[in-house]
Amino acid sequence: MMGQGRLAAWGIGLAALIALPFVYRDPYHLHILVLILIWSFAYTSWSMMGRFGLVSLGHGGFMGIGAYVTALLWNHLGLSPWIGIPVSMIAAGALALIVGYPCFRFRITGHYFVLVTLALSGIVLQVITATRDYTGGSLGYTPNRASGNKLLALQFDDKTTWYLIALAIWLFGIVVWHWVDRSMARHALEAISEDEDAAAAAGVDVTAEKLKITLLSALMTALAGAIYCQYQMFITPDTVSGIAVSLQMVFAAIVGGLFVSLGPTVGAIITILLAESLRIGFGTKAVGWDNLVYGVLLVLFIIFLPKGILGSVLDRLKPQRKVSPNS
Amino acid sequence: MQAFLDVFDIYLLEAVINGILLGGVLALLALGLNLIFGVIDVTWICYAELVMIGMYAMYFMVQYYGVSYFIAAPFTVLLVALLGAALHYLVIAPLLMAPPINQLLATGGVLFVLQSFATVAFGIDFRNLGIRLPVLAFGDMNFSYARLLSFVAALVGMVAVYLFMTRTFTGTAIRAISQDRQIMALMGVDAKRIYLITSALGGALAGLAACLLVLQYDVHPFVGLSFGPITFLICVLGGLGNFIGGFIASFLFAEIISLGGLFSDLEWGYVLAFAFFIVMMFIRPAGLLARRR
Amino acid sequence: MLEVSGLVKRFGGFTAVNNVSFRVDQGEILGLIGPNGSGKSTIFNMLSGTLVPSSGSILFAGHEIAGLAPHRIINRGIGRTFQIPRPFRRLTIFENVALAGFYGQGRHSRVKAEEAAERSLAMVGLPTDRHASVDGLGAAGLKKLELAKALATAPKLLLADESLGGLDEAEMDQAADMLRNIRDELGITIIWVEHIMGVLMRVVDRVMVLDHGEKISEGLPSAVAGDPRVIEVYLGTDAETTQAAAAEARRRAGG
Amino acid sequence: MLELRGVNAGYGTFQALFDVNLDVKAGEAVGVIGPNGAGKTTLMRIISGLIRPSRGSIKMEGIDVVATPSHKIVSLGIAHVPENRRLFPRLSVDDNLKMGAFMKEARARYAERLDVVFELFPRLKERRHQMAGTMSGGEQQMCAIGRAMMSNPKLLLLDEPSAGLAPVVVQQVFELVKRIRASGLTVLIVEQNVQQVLKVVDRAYLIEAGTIRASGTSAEMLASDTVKEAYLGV
Amino acid sequence: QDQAKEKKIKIGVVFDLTGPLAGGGSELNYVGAKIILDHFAKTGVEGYKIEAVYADAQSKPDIAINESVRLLEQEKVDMVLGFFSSAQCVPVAARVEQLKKFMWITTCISSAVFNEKGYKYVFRPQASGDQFGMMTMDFIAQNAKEKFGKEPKDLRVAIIHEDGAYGVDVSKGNEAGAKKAGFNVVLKEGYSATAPDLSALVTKLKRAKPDVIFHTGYNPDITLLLRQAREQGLKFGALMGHGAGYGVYEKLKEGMGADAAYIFNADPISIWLANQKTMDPKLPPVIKMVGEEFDKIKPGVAIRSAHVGIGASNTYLFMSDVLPRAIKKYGGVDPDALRKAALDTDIPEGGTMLGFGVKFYGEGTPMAGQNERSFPVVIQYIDDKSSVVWPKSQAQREAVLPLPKGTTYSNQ
Ligand SMILES: Nc1ncnc2c1ncn2[C@@H]1O[C@H](COP(=O)(O)OP(=O)(O)OP(=O)(O)O)[C@@H](O)[C@H]1O
Ligand SMILES: Nc1ncnc2c1ncn2[C@@H]1O[C@H](COP(=O)(O)OP(=O)(O)OP(=O)(O)O)[C@@H](O)[C@H]1O
Ligand SMILES: [Mg+2]
Ligand SMILES: [Mg+2]
Repeated sequence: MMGQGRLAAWGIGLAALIALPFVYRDPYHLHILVLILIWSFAYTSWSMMGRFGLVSLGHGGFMGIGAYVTALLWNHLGLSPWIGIPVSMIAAGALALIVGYPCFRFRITGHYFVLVTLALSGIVLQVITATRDYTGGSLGYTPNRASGNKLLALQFDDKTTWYLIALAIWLFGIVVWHWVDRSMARHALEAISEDEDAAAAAGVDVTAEKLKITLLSALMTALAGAIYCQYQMFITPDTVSGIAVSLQMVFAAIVGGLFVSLGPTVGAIITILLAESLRIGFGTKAVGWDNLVYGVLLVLFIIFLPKGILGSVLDRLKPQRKVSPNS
Repeated sequence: MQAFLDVFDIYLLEAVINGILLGGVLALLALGLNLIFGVIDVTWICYAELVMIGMYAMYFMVQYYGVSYFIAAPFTVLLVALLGAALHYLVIAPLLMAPPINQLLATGGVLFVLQSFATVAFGIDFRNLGIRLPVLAFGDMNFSYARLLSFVAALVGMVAVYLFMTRTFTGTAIRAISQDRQIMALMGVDAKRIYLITSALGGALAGLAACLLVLQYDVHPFVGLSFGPITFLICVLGGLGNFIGGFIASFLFAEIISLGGLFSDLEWGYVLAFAFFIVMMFIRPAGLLARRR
Repeated sequence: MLEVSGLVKRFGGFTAVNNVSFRVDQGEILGLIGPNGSGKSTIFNMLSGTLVPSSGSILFAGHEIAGLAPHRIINRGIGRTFQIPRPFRRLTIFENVALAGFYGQGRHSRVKAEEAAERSLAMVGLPTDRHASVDGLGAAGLKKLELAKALATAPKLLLADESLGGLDEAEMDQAADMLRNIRDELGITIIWVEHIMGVLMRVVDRVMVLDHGEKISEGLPSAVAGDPRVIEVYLGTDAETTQAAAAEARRRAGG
Repeated sequence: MLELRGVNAGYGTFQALFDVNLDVKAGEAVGVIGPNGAGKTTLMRIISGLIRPSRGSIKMEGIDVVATPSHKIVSLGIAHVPENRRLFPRLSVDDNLKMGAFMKEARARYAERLDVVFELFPRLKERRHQMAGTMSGGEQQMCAIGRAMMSNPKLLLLDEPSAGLAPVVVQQVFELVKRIRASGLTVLIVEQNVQQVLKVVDRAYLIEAGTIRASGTSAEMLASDTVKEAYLGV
Repeated sequence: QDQAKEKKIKIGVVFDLTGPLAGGGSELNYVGAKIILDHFAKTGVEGYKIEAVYADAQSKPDIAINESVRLLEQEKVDMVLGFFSSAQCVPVAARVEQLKKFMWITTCISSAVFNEKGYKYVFRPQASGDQFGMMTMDFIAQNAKEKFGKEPKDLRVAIIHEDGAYGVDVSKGNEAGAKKAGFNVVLKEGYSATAPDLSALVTKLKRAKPDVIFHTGYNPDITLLLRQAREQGLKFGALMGHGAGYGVYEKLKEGMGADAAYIFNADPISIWLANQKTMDPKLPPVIKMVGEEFDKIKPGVAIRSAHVGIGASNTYLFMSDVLPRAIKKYGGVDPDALRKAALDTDIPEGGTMLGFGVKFYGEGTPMAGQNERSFPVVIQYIDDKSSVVWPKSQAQREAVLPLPKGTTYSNQ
């Protein structure tokens, strides 16, 4: 139940975001914005699970499946991404269920869950690499340029179009986040994250609830991967799958704030802008310094703002917020 | 029959033994991590990067300043031990109360820092110690001396750490601290000190691994990425904090990688190893040697 | 209403519950006592589905429930509390109970769940205020919360692993009265595990005693309190407890 | 031996103890009773240094406890058996006892102390290789007391040793307290089981809402109206 | 302000200065390109000021894309130049073409960049990857009988390669060449350049018993492979490298010591080895200048890397030939002027520091944008020197083939 004021703020913010590319046309900045939106969506998808203590390092795998399955279907079978994306999402979802079910059934939690999912993203990365005859191996893959209908191929040269697509996807992510947040499932998952036995004793089907959120999160992440692929028109195992990408998601989500809807978005904005401006700032004059500073800042963020940037800021603003998350 | 002989030839045996030797390398890496991650339950995602720094230390001392290998090694162990203690003091200590995920992330940040520090300080070149150890040959089979050395070091290290952990007061305190940190003071234990000792010890083991790895691999800022994840999986597969389990898990992993790579593309070896890990998690979630719950 | 036969639970080579059979009738309060580690909580865990029995059968309202998943058992009407309270600290008190109401009753209606939560909180005497945080509760409050959560699932049978140990006497009495009220007002059948004899004996209709996973005695409180075996393994020879228990039991039998 | 003067303590902004004065003489057994949340555990914690008082002084045989780092307080001869036992569940009984003898002075006498503890609790010797977490409640209580005894303390702090135990074990625990006491140790014990505890202690304090409401010998306390009305609810 | 802008060309230069590829040779290319650009910055070209904007692709394709886009759209450079890794070239070329901007590729060799793409604004004077692979096979084919004493069908060859666009491309050339020559291919396998252990691959090689190994890789996988090959006792008759890691002799020497001797490498000829007598007389002074500048930047290097020469020569070609023509003949430095000027290029053999001539395939051909006159050469490292051994026209000495008896890997 959002207050009138907040609803209005959202509306105005959204209108401004939609209007932006028509007013401000700097292509490079739009490019960065599109990347931020797509990654924000991916991070939000991760945080759907992550906020409930389900720390997955397997999301690189889901993202990789989303990107590669879509691109492979297009290149090898000529299947439009409009079909390819749902197929890739189903594939990622199926994988999530196959790994998730035994994990949850056998009570694999904490470190163990983190590492099982880490192995999962390792597997996806290695499979993509090993099937190099189809996927181009470790140095990347490019979807074929559409010769015919751009819309059918989901390929657009125009940044504004991409910006609007990315905005819509991102908004979709935020809406889903809020939908889960206000559902009873959120309470169940919070309970599960604290004490599985006690949650079960309250009647919660622990395995099913975890599977549901995992499935949702995996589907969304695969979508993010596919959209990223369509936008960049180039993917490598390292940029869309594997452990590094998974870690990147965890980073951004936590740096932004895991427990607030816009946290992952803030995380994406900060990490991408930081990386970008550090790289440009240091340029080729001080090679390597950008990542050094980036790393130090990350460490400092996590030590001094453990709830994430947005989370900590909101906490400062309204100290008693935690008591009434449901109002 | 012919097909059978084609597969079960001398080269298969060589691959098996090479697997064992690779296992020694992995076991050596897993040893220190198992102490940190398995016993005191602190996540050092950047563990392999500490090894990388150690390898650079070896490289510079031996290659650049002409220090003999055996004199450089103890210095490297000491240096990485200090690094481990510093890592604890600066990054982990403020986060001891935070959820483990925050430790993971902070040390993940350190991973970036160490990688780019190496890039900035040592450059992007691949460095190589250039020490060429002799090779052991049995007929058509040949084995690396350097790997044999790692194997022995891992074995000795494992036994030493095991004895230390079970026989000494400090070892017992290290095992206890993850179970109930608050009441350590009631035992007269300075928890901070135990953490520092353990971190230094973990660092020292990483340093030891570095001394032996540098004989086999080029050093470059990203060398840690090749080993980090596998090392974590090994610790869990063997059972967190179980040194013997970790030792055995290293060999299982190495054999799968080695044999899988022999029969197909190299990556399939890793795919198999990871899949094996996931399946084992379901069958023996508490580690290889644990009894089923 | 509940019929347990030949229940066994092994952990590795160790048998925690060994061939236990008993029945509980509608509207009864059954006391379950026994030394530490005798298998009381383990039986509760099997009844509530947290543990799967190694063998044996559990018939609840005529249906076999042994080995069902916890949430299914709860939906069929067996609620439980935990010996050591296990609240969800990230949820408010109200959300804790509403959650149990929603899922415990089969995820039908959120409105109904919230009503159930209000009723249960009122019943155990906790504030029905929606924003109160769990952190404000003391030991007794947490025990009440456990009870409220179990009640919100609308159980027909309540498993109360109460262990009043650590509560002061005033609070113990309160807790005992509460259990009594739950049975009397809501008609909920109860199995109650407790070590404090004085309080337990006052409330229960029947007592069952476990030792080393086996049933060693069962019957009316007065009879059990006099059973030499029970005195030996559980009540102890210290005159006071035994006598207090026996006296309490006698008084009730008489009154 | 132990002397608390004007001690205030709390958790964050919440104050749990107000101006507490308390004395324990050598060789004495002293009880602390009071309703839930009165601050009994807090009192034990500040004596053993798990938390620090915001104001006031604590002296153990004349030495300032407040100024001593918390891990050094054991060396002053104070051993604390915390509420809920707090054993190391995945360490063996042996290792738990070993932890009790961690500090330097005790290490030297480890074998000797182990004999003392095993003599006091033969059950622990039988179970020395069992993981502490898998033992029964009573056994765990023995282990917790044994662990505290390993440091060769002068003053033993016991926080609700009988909680959650079967009646027969409760009796054993109080027997134990008597025996420990008889062996010359000073004991400060917190208990809900008022009737029982007053039988084994010389003196007792009644604490309520963070302040000492009454004190006196066991007999006085049993007879005291304050105790009855404020606490026993009679 | 417009005035000032008109008289300037801004060139975005993208190489890897960090990450694995930097050490693999990308940074050396950067050095070569920078020497030339700095040189022209002093004089200007046809009244145009030269301004170079450098970017670090960090050995990551997505960063290469991002940086190229940034340079073009944000820094408003007129064109981009450089690119070491084929994995970066392929997507960046697609991007730049889409933006209708001009791209001059100095280094990467994958034929996948152009193959059937029909690009208009992307040009590459460098030889393509399959040419490398064909060249080494051709070299062995011509020498098999004489040096190995074997009929081609009896010669056992193994083709191994890192699995990126570069390695795959070269291996395709290898494969085609082997087929043409009629060799017995006993093993063909790719592997990831970041694999931590290659002993299984070495075992497979031992089992396959090849006479010649054709290898394409970066560092450190080359060092790792050869070290494990030594430790496991792999023997063969010759090792043919194909650029990248094999082009950096310093690293080979550091990793393998004396075992680095007699390794072959296919690469554009090192400008310091090229036959200066047949070369356009304008060029030797430039080579000298590059060499001197390089020695200032990296003093004390035994063999000046071929990579520096590649970066320098291909950049020089653009600055001295294409750019002036674009300005003079087509009136500016906009993409279309540059494109027309590039298409007009017609330099005979000996007209570049790398020895080859330049003429780009035109629109409508499958490899449009690729230089049709470029070719690599085969060199061999002997006595810490590299000498051209193939093709015959450029050869400076007779190849040592097979490996002499007594060397570590020799199967004699
Ligand atoms: N998961 C488990 N694994 C191994 N042993 C277990 C497990 N759970 C319980 N046990 C053992 O089973 C026995 C019975 O335990 P249970 O908790 O049922 O006792 P209890 O009667 O409830 O005791 P208490 O009165 O102290 O609560 C104990 O010896 C205990 O150690
Ligand atoms: N860690 C803590 N943080 C905040 N408040 C606390 C903490 N521990 C105890 N309190 C509060 O301090 C007060 C005193 O607690 P304490 O545990 O000392 O009581 P107690 O007398 O031991 O009670 P009990 O009989 O239940 O053990 C209580 O109101 C309690 O809620
Ligand atoms: Mg119990
Ligand atoms: Mg207390």
